Amino acid sequence: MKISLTVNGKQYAHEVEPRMSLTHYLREVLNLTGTHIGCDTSSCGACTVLLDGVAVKSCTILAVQADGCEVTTIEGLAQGSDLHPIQEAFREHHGLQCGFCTPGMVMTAVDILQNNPNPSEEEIRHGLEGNFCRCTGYHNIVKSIQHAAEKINA
Amino acid sequence: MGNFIGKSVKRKEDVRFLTGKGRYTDDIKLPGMTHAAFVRSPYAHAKILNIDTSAALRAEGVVAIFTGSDECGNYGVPCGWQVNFKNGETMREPQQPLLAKGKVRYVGEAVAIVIAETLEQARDAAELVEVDYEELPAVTNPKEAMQDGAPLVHDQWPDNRAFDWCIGNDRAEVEKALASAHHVTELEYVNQRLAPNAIEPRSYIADYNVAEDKWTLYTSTQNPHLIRLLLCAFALGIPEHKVRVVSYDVGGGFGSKIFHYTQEALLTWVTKQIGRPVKWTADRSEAFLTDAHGRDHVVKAKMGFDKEGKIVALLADEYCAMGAYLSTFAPAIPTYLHGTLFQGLYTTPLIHLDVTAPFTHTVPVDAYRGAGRPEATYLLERLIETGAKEMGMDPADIRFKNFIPAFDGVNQPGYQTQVALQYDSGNYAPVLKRALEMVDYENFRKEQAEARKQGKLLGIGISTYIEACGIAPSAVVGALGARAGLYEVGEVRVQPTGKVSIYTGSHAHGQGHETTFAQIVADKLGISIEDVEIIHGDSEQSAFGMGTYGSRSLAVGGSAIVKSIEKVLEKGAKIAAHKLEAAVEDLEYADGKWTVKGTDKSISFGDVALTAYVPHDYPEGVEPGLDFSSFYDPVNFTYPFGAHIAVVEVCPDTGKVTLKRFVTCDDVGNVINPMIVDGQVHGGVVQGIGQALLEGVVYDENGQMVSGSYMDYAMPRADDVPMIETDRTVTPCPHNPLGVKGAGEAGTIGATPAVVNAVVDALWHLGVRDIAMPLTPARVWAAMQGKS
Amino acid sequence: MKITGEHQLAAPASEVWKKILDPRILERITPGIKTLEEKGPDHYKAISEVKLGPVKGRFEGDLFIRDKEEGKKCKVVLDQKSKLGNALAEIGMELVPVSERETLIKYSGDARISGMLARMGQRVLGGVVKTLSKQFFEALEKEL
Amino acid sequence: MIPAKFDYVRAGSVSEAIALLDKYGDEAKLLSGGHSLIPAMKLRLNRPAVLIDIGHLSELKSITEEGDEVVVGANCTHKQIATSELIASQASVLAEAARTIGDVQVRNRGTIGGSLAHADPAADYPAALLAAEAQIEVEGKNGRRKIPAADFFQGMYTTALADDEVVVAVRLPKGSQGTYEKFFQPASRFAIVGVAVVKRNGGVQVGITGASDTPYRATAVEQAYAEKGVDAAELAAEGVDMMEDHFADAAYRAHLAKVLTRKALA
Repeated sequence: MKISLTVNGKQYAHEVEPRMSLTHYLREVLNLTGTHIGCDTSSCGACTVLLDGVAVKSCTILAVQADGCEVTTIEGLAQGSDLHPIQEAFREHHGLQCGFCTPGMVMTAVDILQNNPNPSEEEIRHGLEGNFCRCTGYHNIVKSIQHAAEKINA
Repeated sequence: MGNFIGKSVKRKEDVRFLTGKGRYTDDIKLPGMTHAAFVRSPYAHAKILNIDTSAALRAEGVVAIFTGSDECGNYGVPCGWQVNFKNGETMREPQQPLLAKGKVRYVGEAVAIVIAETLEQARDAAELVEVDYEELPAVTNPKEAMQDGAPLVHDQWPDNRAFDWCIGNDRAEVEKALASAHHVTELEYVNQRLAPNAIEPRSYIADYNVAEDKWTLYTSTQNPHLIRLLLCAFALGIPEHKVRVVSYDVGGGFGSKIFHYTQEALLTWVTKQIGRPVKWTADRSEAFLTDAHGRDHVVKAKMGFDKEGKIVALLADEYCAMGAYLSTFAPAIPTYLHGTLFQGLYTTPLIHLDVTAPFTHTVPVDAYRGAGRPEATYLLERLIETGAKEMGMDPADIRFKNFIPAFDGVNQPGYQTQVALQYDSGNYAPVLKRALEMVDYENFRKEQAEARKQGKLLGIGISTYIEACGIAPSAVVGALGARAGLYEVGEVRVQPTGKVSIYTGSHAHGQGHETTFAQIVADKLGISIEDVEIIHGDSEQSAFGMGTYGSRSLAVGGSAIVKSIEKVLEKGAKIAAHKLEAAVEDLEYADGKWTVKGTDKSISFGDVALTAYVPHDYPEGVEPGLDFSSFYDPVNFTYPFGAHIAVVEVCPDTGKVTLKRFVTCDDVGNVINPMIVDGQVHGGVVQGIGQALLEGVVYDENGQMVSGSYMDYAMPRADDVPMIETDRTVTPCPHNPLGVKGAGEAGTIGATPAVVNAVVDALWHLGVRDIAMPLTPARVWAAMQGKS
Repeated sequence: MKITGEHQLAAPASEVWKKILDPRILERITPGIKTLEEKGPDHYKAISEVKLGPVKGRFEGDLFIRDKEEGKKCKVVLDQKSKLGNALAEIGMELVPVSERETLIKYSGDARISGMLARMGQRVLGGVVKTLSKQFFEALEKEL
Repeated sequence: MIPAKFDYVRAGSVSEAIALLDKYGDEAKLLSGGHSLIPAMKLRLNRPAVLIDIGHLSELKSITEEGDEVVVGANCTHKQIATSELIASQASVLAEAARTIGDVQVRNRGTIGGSLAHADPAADYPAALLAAEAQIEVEGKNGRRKIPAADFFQGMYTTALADDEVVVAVRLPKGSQGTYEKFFQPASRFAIVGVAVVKRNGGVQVGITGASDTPYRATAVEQAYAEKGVDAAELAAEGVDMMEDHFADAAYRAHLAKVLTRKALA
């Protein structure tokens, strides 16, 4: 089936099998391998991207469902060599270790701050309920998002 | 010397991860690459009567299908550690076949591999493979596996016993001491089976190049060189110099990616058969079924005290599951990495542990973050805490009473334990004092009493721990049964421009080696951290290596690099002396240059490097080049320690535990990058909390895993945990050049008993003495009703 | 997994017995069963299609009626295989007359499932059995 | 994880979706947000031959007032419901439930229609709909009909929805203000037990999910409330068979039903 969509500002059109997930489309067809797969049950959040501006789990969306949509992945967040303030904050505050859950965490953080520019620690933790990290204990991820919020609001 | 050691330098590796440019194995695509899918056993134990691949072979895109009756069925992966029975007999070691032959022994064991052009086709075809089984009874609990009449995992061993083992003082002597002790605390519990759950599932690509007759294996492993050795010399018997093993970015390991898995060997065999690259990446469901699990001990333990609260004896009997086969490190976990920690931080004069390790109809059990040491700490800390409470003593006081007095390993000798190890250096009281101060222990009891009046259930739990890490001194682990030495390799290649490439045999999968190691090098050489590149994870780049586990990278791998840097500086000094027309003894090295003492005559590191590679004007008898490799084999383990304190609130209506605070004071020796060490502690603590409150692999009575997905296996999320409050003391390791001890596992080891102690503390006045992990609300509530 | 329960029907035991041992009726009232084909005395080839929310699968295998005591009790053994996993259920049924026109069916047994079905379905299996047995008895009532 | 092969059709309207359902019969499944269906298909627990996508139909995406009712389109996402001002002021019990579903990403994508048709016994909406005495509006070949929530949920994953019918909306009586108390299953984030309470005209209406194979109205609690007040919560599990799993046995679920009902009534 033919789909066309915008990913990180670029137009794409491809013939895909209906059963191909959006994650597989990004990874296998567009070679955007920053979006990861960590589970089978829409639980871990490693595959989080923005679909028409909101965070979704791309492993639970078929590529054909994204036809006509706008997708932003981790690769599309930085402006050239300037990291997005959330990426910058993760680096500054050691919000990542192995880096595998990181793209999903960052994309979820974008959604959290879009909806709530000044989240409390509790609101951030609640906002991350759909993302597993096994390395950081979440401590520095939460701190990173707190600092990103300050930076964005400054 | 320099400006980097001890600083929270931001990580060099982060930009690639933050921009989606990490290179994990599943991100790699090779031309002509095929995809593999497995046909897995739905039964925990069954005879394979017949496998019919005919329909699958006809399916679209199928390249090949192999089963246990093909040649690959003759190969298996080895175990890397030998434990002998108490009577001296060698442990029983079944071959762990690449594909099951004749019988399956756990749910998920692979019976066939299907190779196809696309992953979709491989999956579709795998469904068409028809396997006839005759289901047989299964046993998954290690204690039940040892009962008469239990189903046998391997027919040739009629009692399921892989080995038995003991350590410590004479059992009779320990029993006698217990019999005459003032008070004996006894606990029976299960240290439950855990699934490690690195968020990146395991992934492998094997690629055979016919023209060169060479293999490349891309693998999400923690130790590429070790995999190459096991793969070549033991699993397949192929020449090691013809095999390159590459492990770029790895998405977490926690032990589960140490081991040589059957899929690595099988794919390496398959690629040559089909003449094309082949990839397999586990689904999370497959990860639950096939990644080696951790823990799974059934324990009965006694601790005896005198009337002052001094421990007089410790005795434990444990059934420790091995699973259906022996994984790479498996036999070492409940023995040498467990029993040797029974001294803890205490002066216990008499200790005895008896271990029985049975096979069970489950995936193999092996090292998981802490590996044997969390289980030892859990046992000690639950016993001493319970003992204190039963005797009406303060749980903090009783620990102070029993601590081994301070020793630095230089002026005072290391502490000789009753269980084989000699601790390097330790000063235990300050970590607990500091943690108590941080949590304001004095006031907590008042707060707790006040809260109780208002119907709130607050609890505080202490845990102190010691671990043996920096695995490991070859001589020691050799004596303990390791089939290989465990040194590390560090190569320093100074480029002609003075830039430095470091090749390490250890491997980073979240620990930040590219930063920490660069800090050490930049610091010691007095150069910019940007001028240092750390290269790891490729068997053709680093000469050799033992990989990363057991909190060994910095203590062993870092020390190997330091050794090479010393050699670089020693040779560089000769070149500098020649150029400066001075004697080597008259030079001093600082800020990246050699200076003739008392003068302003100097030569920079970069100029010396260039001279070494363009040796026109060069000292006689000195070889060109500036490139050194060192093997560092430590004389002992390192022994980090610490104190963790959890504060919890238990909901009186539902039994739900809320973690209010978690405080740590760890001593990991010298610290190179405090930011990274804190990060390791945070992550470790939360995994430890996971075991206490949430995690556990559950099998049903037929050996089916009923917690095989994130819908049924609970792990900590951001809103399950508070900020972790950390502090440190520093007791340097006396025997490695960096004075470091290791921090990767500390958090996990300390956290679990602290949380359980806190919950029991909250409910002690209701008569609750113990609750089985994980402490689900249902279990806590049942305990509150007197039903535990 | 243990399966136990009871259900009271407004029919004499003899009638209930006749109905539940009639393969045509059994085929009709057992949730999921598509066809029951006689292979021998008290032995049928069963093809079933289970459709329950997220799960839909075709099962094939045998159904045996064992340990029959005319009008009183029997044991139904259902051995089914599918791509999702296999299921083996052995359920004893006992008919206890309550009055001349009422019968209590007591059933108890054990079900073993394997494969993906066991892993993903275990948490809901108890509820599934409940829902299916409800459907079975409702259908049986209609036959009486 | 990759689903088995299927064909994908985008329906241009509800009536087209119904025609397609009729055409493909048993082989077809409707796709809206896909957050219940796609995971099951990836695990190959389900393998429909055709997916009929209605997710983009804007006619099902609105939240409006019609007379005494708030009408929530089937394609409304959980997030839309959790943040709608109309629902907050007229049917807050639904927003309370929506807020607890899954996680941020799931709420951004999952829809109420999909969730209801799926009928997971531990889903959150059923409790709220029972307590609100809502109606589920469905459309099929023979036109539209409204099914009271109490009749809609028939068992585990089993509803009154016929094979050719589409859930088009949920109708809640205005004034369905209430609370939803949920005890999370820590892995799946579904409800071990969830209790919704709507207080109306001096009485209470209580819906309970997660506890049993079917969500239920705790009528015993409702009847006793006038006399006993919050103590009526003790009857929350009366006559109901509780589910069991490794997170909670039957006794604990029954206990939770009482505790949460008490909390929701207070």
